[in-house]
Amino acid sequence: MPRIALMQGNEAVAEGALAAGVRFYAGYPITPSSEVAEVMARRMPQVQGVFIQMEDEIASIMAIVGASLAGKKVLTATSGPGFSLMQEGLGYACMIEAPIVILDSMRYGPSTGMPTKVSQMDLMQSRWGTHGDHWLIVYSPSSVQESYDLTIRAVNMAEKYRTPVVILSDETISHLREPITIADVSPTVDRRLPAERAGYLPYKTDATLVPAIANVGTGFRTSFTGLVHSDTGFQTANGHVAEALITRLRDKLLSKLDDIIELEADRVEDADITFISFGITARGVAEAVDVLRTRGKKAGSLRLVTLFPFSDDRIRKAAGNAPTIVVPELNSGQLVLLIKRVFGDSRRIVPLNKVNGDLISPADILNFVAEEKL
Amino acid sequence: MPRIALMQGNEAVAEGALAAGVRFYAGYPITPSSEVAEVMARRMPQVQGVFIQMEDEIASIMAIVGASLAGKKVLTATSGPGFSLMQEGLGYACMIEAPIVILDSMRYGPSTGMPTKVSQMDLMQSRWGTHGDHWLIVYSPSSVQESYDLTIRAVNMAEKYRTPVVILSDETISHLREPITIADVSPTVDRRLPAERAGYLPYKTDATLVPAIANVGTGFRTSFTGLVHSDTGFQTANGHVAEALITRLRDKLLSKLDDIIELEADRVEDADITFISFGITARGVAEAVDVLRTRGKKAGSLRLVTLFPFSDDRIRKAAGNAPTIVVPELNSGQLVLLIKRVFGDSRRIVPLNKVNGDLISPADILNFVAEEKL
Amino acid sequence: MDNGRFELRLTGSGGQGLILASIIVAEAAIAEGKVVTQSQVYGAEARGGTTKAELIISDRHIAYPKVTDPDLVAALTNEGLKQYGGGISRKTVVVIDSSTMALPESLNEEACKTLLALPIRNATVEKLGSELGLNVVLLGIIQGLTEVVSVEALRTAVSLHVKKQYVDLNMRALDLGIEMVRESATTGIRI
Amino acid sequence: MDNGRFELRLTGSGGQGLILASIIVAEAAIAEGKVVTQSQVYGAEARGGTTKAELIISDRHIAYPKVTDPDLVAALTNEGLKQYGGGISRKTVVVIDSSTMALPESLNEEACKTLLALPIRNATVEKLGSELGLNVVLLGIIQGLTEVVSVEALRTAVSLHVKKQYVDLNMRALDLGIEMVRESATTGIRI
Amino acid sequence: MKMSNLRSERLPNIWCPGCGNGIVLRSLLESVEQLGLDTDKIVVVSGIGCSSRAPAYTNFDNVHTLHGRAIPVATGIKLANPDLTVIVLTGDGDSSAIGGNHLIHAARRDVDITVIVFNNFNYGMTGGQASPLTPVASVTTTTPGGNTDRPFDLVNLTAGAGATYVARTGIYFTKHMLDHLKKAIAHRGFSLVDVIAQCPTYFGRFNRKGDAGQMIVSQKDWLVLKSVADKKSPQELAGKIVIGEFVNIPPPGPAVVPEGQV
Amino acid sequence: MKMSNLRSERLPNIWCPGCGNGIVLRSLLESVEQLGLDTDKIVVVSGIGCSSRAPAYTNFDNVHTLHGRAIPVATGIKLANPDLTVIVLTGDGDSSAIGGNHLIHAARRDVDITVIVFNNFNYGMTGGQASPLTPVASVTTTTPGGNTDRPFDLVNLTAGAGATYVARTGIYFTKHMLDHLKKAIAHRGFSLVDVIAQCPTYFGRFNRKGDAGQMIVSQKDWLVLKSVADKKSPQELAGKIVIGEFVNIPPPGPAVVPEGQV
Amino acid sequence: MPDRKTYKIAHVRKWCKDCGICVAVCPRKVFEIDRNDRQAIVNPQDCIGCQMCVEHCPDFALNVTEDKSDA
Amino acid sequence: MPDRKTYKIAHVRKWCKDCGICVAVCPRKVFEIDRNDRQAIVNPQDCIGCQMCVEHCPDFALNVTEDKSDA
Ligand SMILES: Cc1ncc(C[n+]2csc(CCOP(=O)(O)OP(=O)(O)O)c2C)c(N)n1
Ligand SMILES: Cc1ncc(C[n+]2csc(CCOP(=O)(O)OP(=O)(O)O)c2C)c(N)n1
Ligand code: SF4
Ligand code: SF4
Ligand code: SF4
Ligand code: SF4
Ligand code: SF4
Ligand code: SF4
Ligand SMILES: [Mg+2]
Ligand SMILES: [Mg+2]
Repeated sequence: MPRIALMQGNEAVAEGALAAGVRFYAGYPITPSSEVAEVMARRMPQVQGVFIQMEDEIASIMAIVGASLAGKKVLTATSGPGFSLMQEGLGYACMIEAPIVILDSMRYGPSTGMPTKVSQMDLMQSRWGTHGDHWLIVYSPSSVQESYDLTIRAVNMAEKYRTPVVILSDETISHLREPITIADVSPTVDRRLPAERAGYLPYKTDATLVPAIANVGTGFRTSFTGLVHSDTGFQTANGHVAEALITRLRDKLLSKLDDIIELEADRVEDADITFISFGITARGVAEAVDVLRTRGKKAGSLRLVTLFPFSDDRIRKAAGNAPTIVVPELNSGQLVLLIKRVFGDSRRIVPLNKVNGDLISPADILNFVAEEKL
Repeated sequence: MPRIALMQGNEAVAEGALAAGVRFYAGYPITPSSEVAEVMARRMPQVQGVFIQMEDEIASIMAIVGASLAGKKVLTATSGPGFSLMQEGLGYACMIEAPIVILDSMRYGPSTGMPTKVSQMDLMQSRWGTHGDHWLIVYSPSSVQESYDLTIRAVNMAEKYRTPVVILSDETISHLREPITIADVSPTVDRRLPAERAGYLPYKTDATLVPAIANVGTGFRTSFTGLVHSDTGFQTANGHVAEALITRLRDKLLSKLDDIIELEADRVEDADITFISFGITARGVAEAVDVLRTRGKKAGSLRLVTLFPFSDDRIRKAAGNAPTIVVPELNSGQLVLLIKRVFGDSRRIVPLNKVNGDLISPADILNFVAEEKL
Repeated sequence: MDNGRFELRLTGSGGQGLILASIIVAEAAIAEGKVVTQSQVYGAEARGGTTKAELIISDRHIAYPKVTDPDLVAALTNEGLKQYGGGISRKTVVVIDSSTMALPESLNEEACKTLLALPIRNATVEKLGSELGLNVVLLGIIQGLTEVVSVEALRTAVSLHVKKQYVDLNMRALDLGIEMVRESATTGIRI
Repeated sequence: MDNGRFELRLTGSGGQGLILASIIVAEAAIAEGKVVTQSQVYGAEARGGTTKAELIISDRHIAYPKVTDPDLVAALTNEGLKQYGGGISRKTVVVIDSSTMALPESLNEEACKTLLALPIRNATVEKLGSELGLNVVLLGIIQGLTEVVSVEALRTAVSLHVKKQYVDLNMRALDLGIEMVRESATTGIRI
Repeated sequence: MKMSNLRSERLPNIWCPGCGNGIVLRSLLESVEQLGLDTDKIVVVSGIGCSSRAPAYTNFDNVHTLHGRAIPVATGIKLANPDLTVIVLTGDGDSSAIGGNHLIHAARRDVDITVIVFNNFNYGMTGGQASPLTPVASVTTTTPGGNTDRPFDLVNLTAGAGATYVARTGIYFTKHMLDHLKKAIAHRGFSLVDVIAQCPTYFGRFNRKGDAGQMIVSQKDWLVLKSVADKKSPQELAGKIVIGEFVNIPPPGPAVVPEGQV
Repeated sequence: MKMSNLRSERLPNIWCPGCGNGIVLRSLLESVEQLGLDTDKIVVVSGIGCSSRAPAYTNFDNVHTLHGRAIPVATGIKLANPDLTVIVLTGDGDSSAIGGNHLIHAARRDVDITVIVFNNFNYGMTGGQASPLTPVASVTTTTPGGNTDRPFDLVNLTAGAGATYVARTGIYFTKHMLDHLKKAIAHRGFSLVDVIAQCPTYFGRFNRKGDAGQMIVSQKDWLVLKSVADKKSPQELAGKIVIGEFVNIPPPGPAVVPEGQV
Repeated sequence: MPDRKTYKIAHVRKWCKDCGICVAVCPRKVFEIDRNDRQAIVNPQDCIGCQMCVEHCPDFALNVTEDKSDA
Repeated sequence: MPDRKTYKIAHVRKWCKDCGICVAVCPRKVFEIDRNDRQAIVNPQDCIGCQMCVEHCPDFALNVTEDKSDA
């Protein structure tokens, strides 16, 4: 029977991960994500899992990559400064196709900024932080329940597509307590493993474009490298192989957008003004839309649950036809850059930014709409 | 009297830096940037400067930040993997407003990729690699001469605006040898220093929005922190101060676009097809435009010498009115994302990507134009 | 509880157990089938200083999770009230601890629904022997004032958070709070 | 030199000094007021293996800096020619070292302007006592074949790159190369 | 202690009641004063942590850097201007966890900076997690069942890396602390002092070490002077930590900053 | 040596003629064979560098990671599956420069992995720059006037960090190398072997060490067995490097993987 | 005890955090944490000027100087 | 010397890089680098089967086994 529990966002991420089968956690404390480590330190021994506090965030991401190659489902959690340090390892995980999940709980930046204040300033970094062409999945929870659910989904997607998945949360959700419903069992996905040793080519793929790579220690003798590699797993500097690899890494995700992308539209059909937002900001939007509607203003909301891959097409379709689109976010304007690209000149795109460490409240939105005469 | 010398791109960066007054270099070797360090190891002692090989790229960027605070003009050089590791330090330099210059010579990525092959895959990373809202200047040379000249400019801009400046070069330019003209003296800019100790507030700014911070060891007793800080330099969690700081860090660059942005337009006025490109790719474009013109096709080129700040307006204006815009780049499509935003639906924007480790040659462009019937 | 929604803010200094108090009310409310969101402010990374804990209790989904229009604000320090007194309106019941707090200049009966000064700390020390239980006394006061959760639910929630040997003490603390409200109603020690 | 532009490619194995050779030609060309771009291929990060050095010499600005339409390709190893023989056309003079290379199957007189097989290594060892100077002999051959730079400019450029005691040897190497071309012209040992 | 070296306008400091950091800070200010250093030429550099807030209370140039990165910044400053006295104030986590590599490399290079570790056996700032110096069996928020990782011995670590001056002291022993801070700062070359401080809020509370006063006075019991320890058996020293000077190699010549590269 | 453990289809290897890496690789394969390990349960992990290409020539699971990051990956693998024998093959730069922090922390935690350092005193892969193990006065591309930074002594460094097995050997002494690799791999807990290899292409050439054959044979002159060295004075040992076993602390109990956290 | 020195104990109230360290280190029980959890100077006359409290106060809240006022 | 053992030296030409290490380590001068800079086995009959060359060949190019063919 599903049970209801009051949890903090960070706890929900940890419990969601455990429910999804995560049995290895490596991390380094940092506000506002540290509670994930603290919960894992307590919980892992109870489920015969491994908790290890590493010497830094670089070691943390590399340790989960190692554990992932050894067959574990894995998680690490951090915030901006640690996420910056993890970027090289993140690209490595993309390249060798190691299923890993990273929580980045956003705080105010840049640099150490304001460690206990909320922001949504790592949005673009979550897509472009590491060097080189790469693709990954980024989810954005906006509640504690979703922190739990999306973590399960993140783990499953990481396994299914052998890709890093980032959960881009924030200080508010990390520390918010809400009652959540926990199912007895959660749907889990396990990575596909190769059937037999004969003819085993770790990076050879079928139509799914996702390789069935053996876990280390199971007799398949796989070779992993962050260098460009052929189906054999061995390095090559062959341009054709490189192009094929990089293209497959893209297409294995971009060809599965139906499965990966979740957008939540609310009353956009007849809207005159639609808000496009993500994460905690969508909560203020939801309330503001209610109020606007009661005031007779046709408002709607599109919430990006999946931030990346970012599909211009899907967002265009899901957003409805409101002539005015407002993009509220807790940064100086990042999502709005993408939204502008999506809609070209066809709509009026209005950024609404707050960078003082507080949330965008329903009142902020209502005032903005009034002031800007939207 | 100006002299002419045959130099590699990397050597030109090192010599340009020396000409600009750089007297401190800290770095960690990595292909294809290592020659910068090697030249500096030889040259620095000759000019009473400091060369130090650090234990990694994190230490390298932090060491140049330290030396910069002590009053030196500074440089480090790296490539993708090292640039990823420098991201946290880069954000710190943005926040404390330390003038530093970083060369990122792009190789094929992600991860270790193909170390000796060219790419332009770190474009978006150069803007968004570190966490938190931040702004910086990114220049892109397309020749050895420009490697020299832009390095001087980068150093000057870093000093003038107290900001990190990234020189986004690539493997080809780094290793290309071309004759360059070297002036006897180059125009140099020195950071503004505070006049007197009385009433000294390190982060208080005038209309320039650039603070006149004292170098350490000069009796002003400055306090630096990557936390949000007030004019005093001391940390605060005050939301108003945070907002003012982050906004000033933006505006100190965005209000000086005339000084910072350089775009090179070639025959765009009457063009039917305009190529927008940067760095080494612009060289192939230049030749292709010549050929197209000789064939009677009205082609033009816009080369982004300054990549960031990225001004939609300026690019829109500089690009002319060609109905078709082709964006060739050595990645899976990064600049084209920005160009799409700039032009909305008003033009046909066509990406031309090459991701096999080779350059986009004039023939590639001509073939593309033919095949796509542009 | 306007249209099925109740917004509570507790403020004071770190270590007074206000966050825990808000969690206990949250759990009691959940046990009664309510929806809640609980949050708090973190100061600079170092400890001490002023804190605030917030709780919204509602019959239905709560979109924006932070208190904007509090039904009850309870402050245990002047600094807390100063920093986190925002949003107090004619609908707000304000409780202050008269044992440690001066009468707030900025606040008066006009600015809120009720302004109640109770000697919370003194009463706690006097009746329970020490400051331990201060936050549970406050819980009693909240219950007494608002009945946003039932006493039974609150008792259960409290007992889930304390060691066996302290259950009794805490039940007495709860009762003390409820009693203080009752008394204040009869004696009318409103400001 | 078509319309004031000359494209040169040298290929062989690491350590033969081909990159240096291309740089020397570049410097000689610059001294004569030309514009150049010189580049090379790097193999995997480890050493050895096949290399290529490229040089474009032009009267005016060079846009695209890599060789696409070579005027001269000189190969010192079969592997080099195989990997980097691309772009050879009817305008290309191809030189191979007949002392170490087999006659390339893919290439014939038809496919290029001239196909010249010279015993470069053998001649070097024989006349100069060792392989040292092989790349300078090649420089002489290039000069002799194309006169893209003057002998004097080349001599100066070479001497800037060698220690005093080796200047003589290198001048002899240069002469040897030039001589080999002259001889081949008279003896006609074209393939 | 000269109050002018303290930014008293910024007091009270942000540390918890009874936190040991202020005691180390005081000792630092005292040592700088006693050494007669030119206060215009002192730069105090720190990373991130409670302890790393200390420099901002000094009236010297001070640089609060990133977590673990004080040492490379200090290295940059020192090499850029060898006239300066460069002092790093850092935590046990800052210096030995995320900053461990910079620590050993600075020791190896023998760059002339002084590193003062405010060692409270845990990560105070982030809420009391284990650090690489947390003793075995100690309870922290990330070792709820007691720490099972072995800690570093900072003295052995930095000595093994080539440090030319290494000492350990404790905040109870203010005279001892002052003496060793002075010697470290005066040392030409890399110097480190491991100062046993205290975090009553987390480490003390989780491990039932009593209140701040009890914690500090208890140092008398579990810190042993090296001169005394040298005469004791390992069994007698079990559970104790030895304080004193462990490495003190005078610089070979006049040059103390790595010069060849300079 | 069993050829089946070598991926002979990938030969010739990418290393330069005379590079010492192949000799260490052979010794590793030999030691694994002599120890009778289950080759399905061996994972070889490396960072980036010439030496870090070695794992790809073994017919075991192998993971070529990032520069300096082999050890945390190996740690993750070992903790995730303690049945595996996890061996890190790394360069002097990979392990002691960018990877230095992971090295000391693995030693501290005593995680049961074996680290084999292919020590050629420079960064081979990037063209012969100095590493933290480059001897003083040696010429490299970043120390054109001779190195002035002091090198680490890997034995002291890892012993200081708490390693329970540390040895040093040289590629000339193939028997000695094999013995110590075997002991290291068999050791329960963290073990490290510093193998003096050679890079004739850069370090040898820049420092006029002769050709590959001369370089290898010369190890007879400048490597000294610990048993012999113990009887010599520091002066007699000047310019020499001592090889042998330096630390060998048997594990305390049955548990070798840090367990409390596990 | 005519020649016994006496000492002035200065306490900066606004910097003091009532941590009790001075209470613990003072050999003469000069300080106390009172029933309001506040540091109090209860036996100033017993002070022997040893500076233990000054050197151990983490908040720079104490200063002990010889009292020369009667001299 | 009727009972002196003889050895077969197998050399994998395509793996050998002619580095000369075998030449340097062989106690019996079995190998040589010839005038074409190539490794050559010149005195196979002198081999004593010490394995020095095998263990020091970085390229796995040598194998020395006892020659039992006459036995
Ligand atoms: C890159 C990065 N990772 C993590 C953190 C979070 N963090 C801040 S301080 C700290 C530990 C501080 O411990 P220590 O150095 O011992 O200082 P203390 O607070 O105990 O004085 C951590 C993990 C950070 N700020 N940056
Ligand atoms: C983050 C990062 N920085 C730098 C490099 C470049 N790099 C590759 S290998 C190497 C040094 C290798 O030296 P060592 O570990 O001694 O190995 P060797 O090649 O000598 O065997 C460097 C600096 C890199 N790949 N990644
Ligand atoms: S948390 Fe610990 S270390 Fe930090 S200020 Fe408080 S007592 Fe000091
Ligand atoms: S460069 Fe040095 S280490 Fe690398 S393969 Fe060549 S000889 Fe070996
Ligand atoms: S030690 Fe200082 S801060 Fe603590 S109680 Fe005494 S005077 Fe106050
Ligand atoms: S100086 Fe000594 S005796 Fe006097 S109050 Fe302070 S600690 Fe007590
Ligand atoms: S040692 Fe091996 S690779 Fe070197 S020459 Fe001899 S057989 Fe060839
Ligand atoms: S086995 Fe010994 S004697 Fe025989 S060839 Fe090899 S090294 Fe020489
Ligand atoms: Mg600490
Ligand atoms: Mg090396």
